[in-house]
Amino acid sequence: MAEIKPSGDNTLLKDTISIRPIGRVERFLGPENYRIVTGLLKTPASFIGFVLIGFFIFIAVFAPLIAPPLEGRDPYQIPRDGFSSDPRPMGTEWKRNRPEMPFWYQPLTGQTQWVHLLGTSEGQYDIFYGIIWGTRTAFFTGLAVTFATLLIGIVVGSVSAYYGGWVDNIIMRVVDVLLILPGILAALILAAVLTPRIGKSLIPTMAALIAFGWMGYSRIIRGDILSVKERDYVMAARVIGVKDSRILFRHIIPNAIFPTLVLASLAVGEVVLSFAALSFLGIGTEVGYADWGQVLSFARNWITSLNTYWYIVVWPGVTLVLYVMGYNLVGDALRDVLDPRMRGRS
Amino acid sequence: MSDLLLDVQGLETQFRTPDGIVHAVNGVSFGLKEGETLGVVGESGCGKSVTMLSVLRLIASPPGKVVAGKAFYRGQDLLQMSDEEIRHIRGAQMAMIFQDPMTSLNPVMTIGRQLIEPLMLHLGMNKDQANARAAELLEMVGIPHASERLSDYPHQYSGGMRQRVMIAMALSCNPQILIADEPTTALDVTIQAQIIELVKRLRDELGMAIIWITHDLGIVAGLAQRVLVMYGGFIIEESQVIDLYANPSHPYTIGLLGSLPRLDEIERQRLFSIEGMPPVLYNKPTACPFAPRCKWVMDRCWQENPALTEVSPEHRVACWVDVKTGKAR
Amino acid sequence: MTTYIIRRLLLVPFLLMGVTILIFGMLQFLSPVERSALYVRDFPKNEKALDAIIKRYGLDRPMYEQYWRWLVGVVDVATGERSGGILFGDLGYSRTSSQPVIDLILSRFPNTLDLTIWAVAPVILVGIWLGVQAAVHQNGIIDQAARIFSIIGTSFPTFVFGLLMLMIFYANLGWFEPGRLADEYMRVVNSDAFRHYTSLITFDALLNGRFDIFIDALRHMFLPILTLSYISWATFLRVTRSSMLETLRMEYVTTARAKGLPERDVIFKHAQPNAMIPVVTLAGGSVVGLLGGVVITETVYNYPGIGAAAAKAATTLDVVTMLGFALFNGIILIVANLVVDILYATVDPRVRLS
Amino acid sequence: MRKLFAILSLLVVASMVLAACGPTTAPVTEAPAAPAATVAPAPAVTEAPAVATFTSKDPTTFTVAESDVSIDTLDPALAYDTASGEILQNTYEGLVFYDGEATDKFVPQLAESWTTSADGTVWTFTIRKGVKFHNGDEMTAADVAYSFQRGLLQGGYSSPQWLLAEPFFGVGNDDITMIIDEGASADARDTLVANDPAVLTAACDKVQAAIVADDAAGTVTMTLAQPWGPFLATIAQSWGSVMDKKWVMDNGGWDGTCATWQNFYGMASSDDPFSAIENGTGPFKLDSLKQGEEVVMVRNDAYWRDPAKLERVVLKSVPEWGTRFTMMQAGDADLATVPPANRSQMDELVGAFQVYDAASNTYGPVADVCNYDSTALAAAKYTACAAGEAGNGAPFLGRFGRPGISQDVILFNFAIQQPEGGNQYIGSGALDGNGVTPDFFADEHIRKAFGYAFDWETFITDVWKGEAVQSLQLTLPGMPGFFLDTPHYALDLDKVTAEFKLADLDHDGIAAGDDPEGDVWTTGFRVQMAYNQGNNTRQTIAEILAGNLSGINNKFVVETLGLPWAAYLRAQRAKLLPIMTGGWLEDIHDPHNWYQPYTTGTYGGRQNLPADIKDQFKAFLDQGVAELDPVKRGEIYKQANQLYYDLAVGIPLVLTTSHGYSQRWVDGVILNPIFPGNYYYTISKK
Amino acid sequence: MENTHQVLLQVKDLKKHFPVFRGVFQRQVGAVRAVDGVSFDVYRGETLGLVGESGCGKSTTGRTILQLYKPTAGSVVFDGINLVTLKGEDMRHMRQRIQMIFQDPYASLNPRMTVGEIIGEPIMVHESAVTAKQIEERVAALLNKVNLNPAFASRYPHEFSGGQRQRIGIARALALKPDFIVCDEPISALDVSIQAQVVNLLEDMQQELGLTYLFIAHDLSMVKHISDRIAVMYLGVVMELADRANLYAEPMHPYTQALLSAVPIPDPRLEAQRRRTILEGDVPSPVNPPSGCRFRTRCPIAEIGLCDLSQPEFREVKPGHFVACHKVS
Repeated sequence: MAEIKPSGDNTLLKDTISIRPIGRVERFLGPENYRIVTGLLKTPASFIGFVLIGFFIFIAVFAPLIAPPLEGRDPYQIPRDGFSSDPRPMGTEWKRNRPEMPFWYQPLTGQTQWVHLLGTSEGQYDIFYGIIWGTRTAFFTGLAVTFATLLIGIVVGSVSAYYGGWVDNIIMRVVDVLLILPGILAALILAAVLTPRIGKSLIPTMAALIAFGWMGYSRIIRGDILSVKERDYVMAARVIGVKDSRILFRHIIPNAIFPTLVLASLAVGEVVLSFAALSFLGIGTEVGYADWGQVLSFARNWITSLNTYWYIVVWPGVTLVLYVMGYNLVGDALRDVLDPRMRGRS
Repeated sequence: MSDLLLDVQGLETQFRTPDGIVHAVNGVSFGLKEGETLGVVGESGCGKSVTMLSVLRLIASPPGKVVAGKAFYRGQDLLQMSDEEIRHIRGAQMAMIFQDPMTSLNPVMTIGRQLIEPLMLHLGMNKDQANARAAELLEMVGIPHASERLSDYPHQYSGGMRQRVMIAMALSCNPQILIADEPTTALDVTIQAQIIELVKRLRDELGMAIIWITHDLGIVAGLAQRVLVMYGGFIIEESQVIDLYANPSHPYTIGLLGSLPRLDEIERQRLFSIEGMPPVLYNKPTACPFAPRCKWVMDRCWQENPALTEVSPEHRVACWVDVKTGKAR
Repeated sequence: MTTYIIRRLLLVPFLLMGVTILIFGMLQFLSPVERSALYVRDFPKNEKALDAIIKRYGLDRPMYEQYWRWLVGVVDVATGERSGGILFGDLGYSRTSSQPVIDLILSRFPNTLDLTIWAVAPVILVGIWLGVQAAVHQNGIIDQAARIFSIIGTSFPTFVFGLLMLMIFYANLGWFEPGRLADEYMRVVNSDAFRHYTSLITFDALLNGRFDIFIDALRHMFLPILTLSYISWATFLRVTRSSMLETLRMEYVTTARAKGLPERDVIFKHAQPNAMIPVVTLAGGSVVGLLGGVVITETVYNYPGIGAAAAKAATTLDVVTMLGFALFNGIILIVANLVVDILYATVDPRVRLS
Repeated sequence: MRKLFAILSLLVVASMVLAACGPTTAPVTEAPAAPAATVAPAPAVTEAPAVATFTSKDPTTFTVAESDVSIDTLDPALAYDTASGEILQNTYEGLVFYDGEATDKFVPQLAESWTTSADGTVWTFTIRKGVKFHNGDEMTAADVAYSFQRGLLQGGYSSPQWLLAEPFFGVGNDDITMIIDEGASADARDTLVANDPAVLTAACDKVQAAIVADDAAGTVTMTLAQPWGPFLATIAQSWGSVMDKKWVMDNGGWDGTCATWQNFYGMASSDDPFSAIENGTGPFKLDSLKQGEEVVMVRNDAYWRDPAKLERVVLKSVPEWGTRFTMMQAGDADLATVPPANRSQMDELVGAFQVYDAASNTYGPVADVCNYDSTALAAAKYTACAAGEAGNGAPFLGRFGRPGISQDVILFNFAIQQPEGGNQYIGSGALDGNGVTPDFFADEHIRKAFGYAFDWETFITDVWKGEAVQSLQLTLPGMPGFFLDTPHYALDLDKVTAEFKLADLDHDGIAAGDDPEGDVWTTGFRVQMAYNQGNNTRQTIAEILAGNLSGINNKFVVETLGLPWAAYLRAQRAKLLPIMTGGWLEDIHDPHNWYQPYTTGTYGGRQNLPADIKDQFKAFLDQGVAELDPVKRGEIYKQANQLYYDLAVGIPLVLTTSHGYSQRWVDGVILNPIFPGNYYYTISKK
Repeated sequence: MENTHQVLLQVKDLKKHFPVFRGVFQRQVGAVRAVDGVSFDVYRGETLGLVGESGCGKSTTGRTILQLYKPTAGSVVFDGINLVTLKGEDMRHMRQRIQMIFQDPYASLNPRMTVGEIIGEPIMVHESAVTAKQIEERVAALLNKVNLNPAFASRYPHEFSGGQRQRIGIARALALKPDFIVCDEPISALDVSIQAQVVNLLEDMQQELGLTYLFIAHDLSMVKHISDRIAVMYLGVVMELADRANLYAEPMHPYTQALLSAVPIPDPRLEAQRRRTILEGDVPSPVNPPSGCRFRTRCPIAEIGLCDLSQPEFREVKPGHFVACHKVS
């Protein structure tokens, strides 16, 4: 074949990379993460999920404009119009503790009277305020719990994976032990022992959810680090003489952490459900605090009379369900994207 | 046509992917004679496996789909058959073995159970008969203490042994055609030699036709009678084996042969390299898919996709250029 | 295989010890007075009696000493009687339900077990069946419907779901009652004529040949089962589906098809057994989920199980009772996980034979 | 100290027709129903067939859905909670029993008759013959005497026996240990046993001398330390139950001798063999007891009167209101505990109603409901059917209007304790606008100002939806010493201002209003008013006070603070709380049972009442209880009322009125608010 | 062979055993003897090919030489310095001179770093004085050298095809101007047409920069093409070492003979004439290697009483031709 003399000029081939065009975002995120992100954005369900979450972020950010707080009062304390246990229907007039009318109300409704838009709950707490300001509580508790559990999970998981051996063994057994108690029961107990010590507030519940919420993350991050640790590019970094610390922070963690981060961001929604469950069991915030779990718990005794009092269940219920569903929609798509890794986690 | 055991005409298969529709097989036609060994050669992604899976209707759908073509087996179009009908062809008339013997066997089933399945299904044997036959088959493919090893699980077998089991399973119902999809790629070279020897022996004994898919031109040289070379979902060269190696006529085939170092080379020669990379076709190509990498490329190549044309008896090439002269054909 | 099981078994005492330490750690949030419920039944009636109890049971001693006492109890030198001692089954006294925690647990647990068994069964069967169907017909009607249903289901707070079910199926339709058993049947069950083989009413009813009682028990358990399982089966579905999808992509499935096996055999003989391997692992986690779920479910449906008792203890901050439950749950789950591990080894020959 | 659960039970007050079940919820009452329709509950207020009959699926079993069934103890001498009381009242019996719905009239039960000596100190009861305990033993006079002796000797300080101890040992001697070592060994058996055996024997002898059985004559003679006006009321409750001496001894109880009694003193439920078994003479026998789950009683067919109409009574614990509600709707529960807050849901489903008539002191006739107005309050929601008109056919019977037997009182701490590290509830602990001084409430004007600052009207309409009346005094309607014209506090913001200006908290002799150096009026104050978490009524009380006071002067800050129950109780006992709400559910319908706890007893202690005030009340109590003439008693308690008002020791809040429901097929319920539960003997179902 | 015969790397009796844990208490019950006494020299400027079937320990040898695995025994002397005894920073500095090219071009590049960062990283970590600008320039030069457009420095690895990624890997290895590069199967994951590109590039770089390669591969023909000398490994030990021509012309070890005969040659005429030595069975487990000669269980000429008793010495049978076989004299 040596006699064959080709004639064409192929130097242009040098400038061809990639089979398909690759955008800036993809380049920034890297292929695996990009696959996760596009996977999420391309699924219609998860797109709806993002829209829902965005909507709630909007409400949380503009809460003071949507529902102006009572002068001189803690805005997270739901304004209470009287003391009666019977809920009052939507559109009922404010009698006491009437907050300022929000700017949007009159132009939008044409009404001049600021009313209980969504009615009042048992104890005359305004449901509208509870929902609007509760959005902030939902994000705050969700973010705080998620951030804390994530932080603990990452630190513990990284230590476990990085040091291996006995350290790993002991940490993982501790994780096993913590996982033995059903989450809700464990959180319930911790919140119950903490509440008499520090009073009713968000803190005991959050502390309990944090204390028993980090194990999943540490397991995942540990597994990811262990698998990334074995990748060739980590070995390649050692070959070129990169220091251990740089290997960990530049090569291992950036490649191991993303799925955990995405997972964690979705757990922000779950926290609300836990809060609602614990509120139902009587472990929650002080009465009247703008927390959806509590607003919904106000409704617990009226759910069986929905024909009359539907609004006290429906509004907080729908809010909470939509909020959680937002995350669940994204999460469901994520599970498909991350598939094998997600196995075993509900 | 009647002498063809298998006659594939105009086969087209596509896959739906997140990036678009991949045109994996783009109108492939070929025939297989009784008792013939046909080598199908090409690089990964050239459509060689998909072609064969399409013929047996084993393409996962979705995402894959056979969009056009016919595949006659003894005059019956496999692609038009009912599911029930094709089931009786698969395993019984046309058997297939795969690249990775590790994953081709069901890990939670004993070897014996997997072996007797086609026997009971296609040959109507009862369990005892099937078990006895399974032991014979294992013996036939050279597995020592065959009857004892029937109750083992795949993970207790070595890679080469597993591929032997696969062959035994494929041949258990005396099929007319054995389709081997890169069956030795995952194996070491000495094991590969064992398997090839085994297949040659069985071919001689049983007389079935073989379609051997591989990227290794070396294997084909020693095994096949006729060779198809595929690129970008097209057959770009088809020839008797001797003729192909003596007179490769497509620039790709030439490049491929040139890029292989030969064990028997004496003086070190610089390898002939094909620049660029094989295409993934998101659109059905209107030009020659090899044109971007071709050193003989001319204007026509960019405008029209050449069809297979006979350049010498039983030697057909899809190229506008006569590489011997460097001019248009 | 044996080695594997022995290794798992050896781990159990360590896990148990870990659980006890964890629980005891939480006890330290209580004041010595409250901790006295670990040993004595009544609230001490005056300060002196209180001091005596704190001293007698060492409730003011260093933590490790208290832990030891908590494990083995305190033996009265004079009478030789032991009080406390979780190792001897004394989990303390439940002041909210006026009986020893262990008695409470033992009287309630069969009910919860009965419920969980009946809840797990449909979870596993329905979840797996749907999961397989969803995978086989990916993006088909079953797949989409199951997915939508599970997303909506998992977005609902359990108690809202439960009370809604109660309103619809009990108050309005009168089909499924809350509670354990109709009073007339409860009378039969409590009588001597009814033999208690297992303590689980459904099974005992069948063993006694009382089909009417069996049906009534199931009728009472229907809504709790539904509520308990609606999240779990979604999980099972999802895991089965993804595992099945992955399995269906495996080459041995293609091999099976290439052998000419009917699609039914390909799916149920070849793919499904392999797809079940991760599902088995999930089963352990699902027991965890169910035991957590009974807390709210049993409360809503007034089902006399340990969950309802735990919820009541929680609302009244009866921590000793709750810790008793936690410990008990821990033991149950360790056993459940062990069973799952062994099951896992049985399902997967690669684990079994290595 | 005693009957602490009553503090929890403010809500009970609400629907108090019967004296309550669980600590936080209200009981339900029952009454005969007019014939009407449907077994399946009709959805809400729908049109019903013209003639309807209400019949139960199972007419022999009576099911009650309670919020909790947990029985403290079934030992009649020790039981002091309503849940235990309900079981005891149906299984055990005493010498006398309430006369129907009356709280202060008594009829013979195990006593056939009784006589009283002229001075009112010696009571002789003739014991009914032919009465058998559930185990078949014959009841004798000796059993009666033994039961009372046993109670007095082994009851202990935390038991209801203090109610009997006072008549037998004298006012203030509320436990046997008071006559042994002045209460030093109260509730502490170890300490008691260490006393001189002679003293112990003497105490026992004293008890046995005071209660003497004459088996031959079939009488029991009781000699009191002084005349005791409400003596029959005292023995009519469960702590007056008669036990079988032989059975008690067989089961390891006290053998009736003075040598051993101290070993049984102050028993805890855990070492009491009788805490979960019963052997009374009552119309029902305990069938099974599953704590927190259910209690089943079955009919005593050997009852000395006609056997009960119900075969079986099942008390189910159903903590979730929604579940109880659906059980009522489905007709599976005959009665259910309805929290006041959830009454409006039940109200919609009321098809017949009955209203209490204060004049006759009874409930009026049952009337079918023809119109329901959800905006009205209480019984005014319903319009009775005219003659011949068909009712709405709704399934429940509602009952309204009888004043309850418990009330809450705002209590001030006269000397707030300040442990090391300060007391968070009084802020800085100084008169600097950021706290209060420990003697803040020792100033009478401050207390009065707070009294005038409470808004009864809001409280009654908002919280109680009209189903409460202002409580004017500690005594309840119908008691000696109850007068409608008693002076009382009412919302008067001008007077609040005036009283604050009269106060002199810096003790410089100049009233705050004129004090140039500044006093409470100018500096203001900040104080925390705690309530037990979950008790929304108390939270509201605190919020109403806080709102009105800050309206007067924005430097007056009352912070409302929810505390967990245990923390609340602890702070209260340690006398840390500057201002609190104290509730009481009466044991016997008598003013003594109110003044004792609120002045010299439990709450007086928690208020740190100065000795001189306590002594003044003690004098009234001694006098009042020993006086047999109701009119004279009335006068004595009237003076006590006046003193309580003048000093503003506490501010009584409201008396709630009854509001209860049952299925319409339930018949024969006796609606006596003092009953700890239902008396099932008279109840029947259609 | 114009080698100056100046030894750059001397591997002596190198062993790497991986412990095996079993049982209830996870005690060490044995070891995978991945490398079990390997000795060879690598001369400056040459390419030493290391060939063997999967599991024979060739990759482990490469990595142990690089001290990525801590050797169980033996020494690795590089330019007079025993790498085994080097610790921490010293070893890190030494890495500038010894580099590696990995098998899997998809796994060996950190997906979160740009090509520029990947290639610049070795420069950055070793040369503290260098500025970002200088790094950029050097990266551009390196990209040019491996025939990639320097403009791609800001791109991420996943945008490149396999062959291009392998070039990036090569550029990274060259960044520090090393003396010695371990090429760990650098082409086996690539398509046939791409393999030649990479091999040619490696050859060009060697010529241009005077590099020394240890070229590890299972593909005998490619190894033979690129190497000056070839070592054949089997079960953790080197069986034969000779220069390329000698090894092909006169393979002495029966394993080498079998290996050579198993490699298919892309020439049908030749293939038809070849006589194959087919080895029986599979490679035994490295946990329990056969006694004596490792190869005796599959050896066609093994002699009981000789080969199973002692491990044959690895000796120089002819100048530059080493063999470990009892039967070779």
